[in-house]
Amino acid sequence: MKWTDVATQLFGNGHEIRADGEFLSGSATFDGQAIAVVGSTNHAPIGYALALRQAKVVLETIDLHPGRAIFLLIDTQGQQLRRHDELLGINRAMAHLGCCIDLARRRGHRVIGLVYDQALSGGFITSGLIADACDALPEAEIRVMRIPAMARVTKLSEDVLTALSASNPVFAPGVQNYLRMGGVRALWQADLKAGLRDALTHAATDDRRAIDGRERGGRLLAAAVVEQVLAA
Amino acid sequence: MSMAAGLETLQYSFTGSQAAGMFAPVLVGVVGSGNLEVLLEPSPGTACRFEVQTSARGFGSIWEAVLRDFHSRHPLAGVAVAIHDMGATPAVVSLRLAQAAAALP
Amino acid sequence: MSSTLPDRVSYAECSARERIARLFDAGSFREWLPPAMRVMSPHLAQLGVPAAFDDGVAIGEARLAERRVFVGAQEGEFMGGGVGEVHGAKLVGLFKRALRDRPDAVLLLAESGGVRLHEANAGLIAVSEVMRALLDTRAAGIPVIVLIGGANGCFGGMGIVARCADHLVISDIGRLAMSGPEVIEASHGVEEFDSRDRALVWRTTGGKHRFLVGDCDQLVEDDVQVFRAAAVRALDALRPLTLQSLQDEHAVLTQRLHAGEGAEDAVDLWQSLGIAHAGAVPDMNAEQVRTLRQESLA
Amino acid sequence: MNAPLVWDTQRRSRAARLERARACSSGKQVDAAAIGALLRAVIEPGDRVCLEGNNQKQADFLARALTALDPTAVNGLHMVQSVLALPEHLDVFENGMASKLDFSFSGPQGARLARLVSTGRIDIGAIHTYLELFARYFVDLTPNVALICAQAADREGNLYTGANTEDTPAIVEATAFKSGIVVAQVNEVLDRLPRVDVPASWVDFVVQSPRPHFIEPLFTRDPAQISEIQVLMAMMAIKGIYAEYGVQRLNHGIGFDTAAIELLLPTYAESLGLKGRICSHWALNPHPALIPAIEAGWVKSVHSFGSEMGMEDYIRARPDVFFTGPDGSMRSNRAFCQAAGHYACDLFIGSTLQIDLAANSSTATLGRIAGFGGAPNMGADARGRRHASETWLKAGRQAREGLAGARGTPRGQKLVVQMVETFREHMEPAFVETLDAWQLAEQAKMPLPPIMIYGDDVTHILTEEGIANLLLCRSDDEREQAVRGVAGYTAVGLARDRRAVENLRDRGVIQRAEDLGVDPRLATRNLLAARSMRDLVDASGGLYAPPGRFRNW
Repeated sequence: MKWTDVATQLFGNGHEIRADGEFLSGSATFDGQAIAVVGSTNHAPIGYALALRQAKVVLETIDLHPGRAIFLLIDTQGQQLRRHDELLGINRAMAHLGCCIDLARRRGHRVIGLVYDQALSGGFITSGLIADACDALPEAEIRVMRIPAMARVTKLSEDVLTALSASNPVFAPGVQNYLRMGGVRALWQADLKAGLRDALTHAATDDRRAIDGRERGGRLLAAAVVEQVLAA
Repeated sequence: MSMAAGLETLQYSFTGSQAAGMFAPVLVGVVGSGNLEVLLEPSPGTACRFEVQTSARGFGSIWEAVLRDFHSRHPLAGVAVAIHDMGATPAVVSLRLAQAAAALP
Repeated sequence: MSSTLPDRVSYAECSARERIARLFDAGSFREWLPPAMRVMSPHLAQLGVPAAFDDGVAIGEARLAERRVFVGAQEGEFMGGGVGEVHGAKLVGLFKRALRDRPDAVLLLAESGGVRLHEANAGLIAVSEVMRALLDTRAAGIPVIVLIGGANGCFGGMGIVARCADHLVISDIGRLAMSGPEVIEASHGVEEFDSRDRALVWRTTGGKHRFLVGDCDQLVEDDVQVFRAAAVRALDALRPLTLQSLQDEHAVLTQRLHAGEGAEDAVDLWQSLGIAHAGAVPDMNAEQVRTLRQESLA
Repeated sequence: MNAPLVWDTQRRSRAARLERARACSSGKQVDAAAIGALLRAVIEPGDRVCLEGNNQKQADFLARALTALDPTAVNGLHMVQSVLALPEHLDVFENGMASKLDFSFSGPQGARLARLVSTGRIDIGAIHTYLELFARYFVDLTPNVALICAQAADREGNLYTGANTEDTPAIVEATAFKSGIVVAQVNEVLDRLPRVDVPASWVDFVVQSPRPHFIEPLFTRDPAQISEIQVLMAMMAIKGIYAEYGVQRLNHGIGFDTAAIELLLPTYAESLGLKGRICSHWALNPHPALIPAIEAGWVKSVHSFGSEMGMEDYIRARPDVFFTGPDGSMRSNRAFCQAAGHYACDLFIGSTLQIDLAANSSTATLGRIAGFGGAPNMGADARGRRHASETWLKAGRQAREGLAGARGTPRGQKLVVQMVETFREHMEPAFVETLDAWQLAEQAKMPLPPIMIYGDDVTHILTEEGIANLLLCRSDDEREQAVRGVAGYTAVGLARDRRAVENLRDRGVIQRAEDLGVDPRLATRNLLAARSMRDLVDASGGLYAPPGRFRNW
């Protein structure tokens, strides 16, 4: 789905979300409350600069609008794979974005991420994946790598991996698998407003993903291992 | 699992004369390319039991010879030896086993 | 043995367990979920890869200069230190336990390529869980210290995790970055990043660069005892995350973005950040670079 | 009546070529853009051409220029060069310009060479050792045209080869004094050379190449990659062979095994009190791994085949050890160093890919024609040698004890040691019943299997399982069991006669680590005098400047 359609369905035509190239930011009103919006579009690679731009919106929201909810619109092909970004310290810029979102949550802002198109590894690890909730549209795509790339890394045939991924969500792309593993809290069905409302109301402020993963049967060990460490 | 792509599991057991008694588990080595990890644990009885998981299939006879030679040098009894191997050569396997045996009390 | 034998023990060459044994007070390490418990990855065997008894990370508590600390040490030789489901959960458990038990600090001996691609989805989620658990620990006033000096560096999600900590110690042969040079080369060609040009790789991601630009707090020699001393110095290095501190961080990173415009190479960036003798840095040792940073900041 | 005898056809041919070349050069200096025309002018169909291909430096600009000529005009060439390193070295065959090849070593081009031979595109005269090929330059393979490379030239055409002289003097001497044409590519043209390595009167044309010539740091081994097993083997080499025979003059093949030995000299060997008693004089490229031993005062002299990138300043600062010119930079020379290694060294130690039951060894594997390089000259008893040394005499005594007649006549013998792990990477066994070389000979229709070092020249085989001293074997059976006895868990090793092997062990023919008093558990990397490239730089006092690809700081 296009971000403009998502925005219109959620906020009507009166929203003030603007695209500047691949960067999205602005504000809108949802259920009578102002909500800050930040994100990306066109499968943007998240580089040093784009991470900083996102962080700036979060910091300004904390500073100027205490308590205002923050909505992350996610569409990314992953982190920017450029030497210059590495030179500048893309990992530090990403960490900074993550720390800003984390601070917002601690200061009482609800932070909800929505993967509305696609999301890859480094592109949303310090945005959607560090929010109160990372939700997704059913038709979105989430992955670390595609099956052919994984076949190269593991030196196993694509057929074997495809078969394996049917029984084990660890191996294969897809929002359903992320949902089963707890990485995605919920999928928003046709009524997007209901989805956002549900997220703002019900998303936990602590990290429940390992527990969700166990309850949904997609990631059986994570929660158990954490419990074992606490009990050791 | 039936789809196991490469792993092979091998088991050997030799009767030993040096009772190891109780000891804290010993771990040496790392599962890395051309390397292996070896875990020694106490085990009831007079046997020294070896269980090898290896990514290199088809070297069972070499494993048996290497482990047999190790056990003839260190005729341990009451020890379970668990090995995770990523294509280590016999030289490296023998070295890790010697290091593990040396770490026993 | 002869007096010419170097008595330095290389941090890079040590395994994760050797690092723990040598870095902390002798015999003080108590491990949680030790190898004999066999808390291992259930996913690897299906891919023909042997599991490791500890899934590539040792966690537990220890004493450092008689202070009580929690420790996580990643084994870079096992799957490049990649974070899988169990590996990640052990680290999450470490931080959650720190939150509960309040040690004096948590030390993360990081060596990792990031997400373990063999269990990619679970690894990605796990890394983000580690981040949140780490930040919870910091928010509770318990310092998190990251040490980087393994041959595999600290990359991917773990490169971000490291920058979420209070204090970073890195050696000159340590590396801290996001994407590995091979990945960038595969994606954008050898002209973008020649991964075989190690000098270039280290200028771009190596410890001296990270220290000079301020991404790491201490630059040390590749020596376990020097790492230990650095870790002791860092024990009370609290750096609370506040709106002010993040605004300051934002200003630093924004300034760097502008300083980096047109910078082809690390030397250009150092120059534009006001570091003297930038061209000589690649040949400098850690001590010389420490002096240089001090002089440049003065 | 016979036509009157003509005695100067070669000189006339040379004059005709030079005359043709006048159109594209004024004097010796040739513009880079005119190089094609020049080569077209001086090369005739059917010529023997030496396109300088060395172990390290390559006349790459001239190689590209040669391959760009028109094969319908320039063809039937007979290439005579020691090393095939660049793709262009085989392109000239693929595009039909050349048809016959005499060479020594094909390293990276080995697989492609095998393909071209199998499709009939290349007729191989012979695969030589270096000295052998150089010798034939002066007998029946004298080049008509030599395309060489040097660091710099002056306006007259004098050449400065820099530290990497390698084959250049041998090639030029043979060509220039038999009416051939010498064309040199240089990195720079200077008013005044640091020193003259090749006089201008031996050089016909000089072209400044647009880029410096390609050069490979072939002899740099990162100590970080040396394994504990290699440390163990190095300990056994030092204690079981170097100390045992008091080896003072030696050559090391390249590899991590020998690098480990070099790095144990200032530590382990020093602890055994061996300083001054072993390893004083070397025929060796300037291995960075030798720096710690040099700095610790172990090394009196090193003569080199070529240089090594990054070692220039270090060598310059250690003229007592290395051969340097009055300008201070190194002078190397492959031909002389090969002769030195063959005649003046008491020991060669090197690695191989395969060893058979007779101790024949070969690096040839199926589908690759790799050649030999220098190992066969280094790793062969010098039958012409007459001067004695304790090491040489002791080996000779061991080999001849109890023999009568010609075979028992007193003489020395060179120590030739093959040092291999029983398994290489991916569990490839180093010991085999039959060398791939035999099958390869059949495939490529060679008159002989490409054996690198003949079993009857090998005196010791060293593996992680121990040392087999073949000098002490008195029958083929004994020899076979000695080989099997150190072949470990390979099929060859597992098929040993255990009793025979134990007998050999009692006689000291086979020595295990424990027999030598070497504790495998002490074989750790901590014994290495340098464990990283950085350590080597530090050991050199900052004089060694490793190439970028070896720097991790």
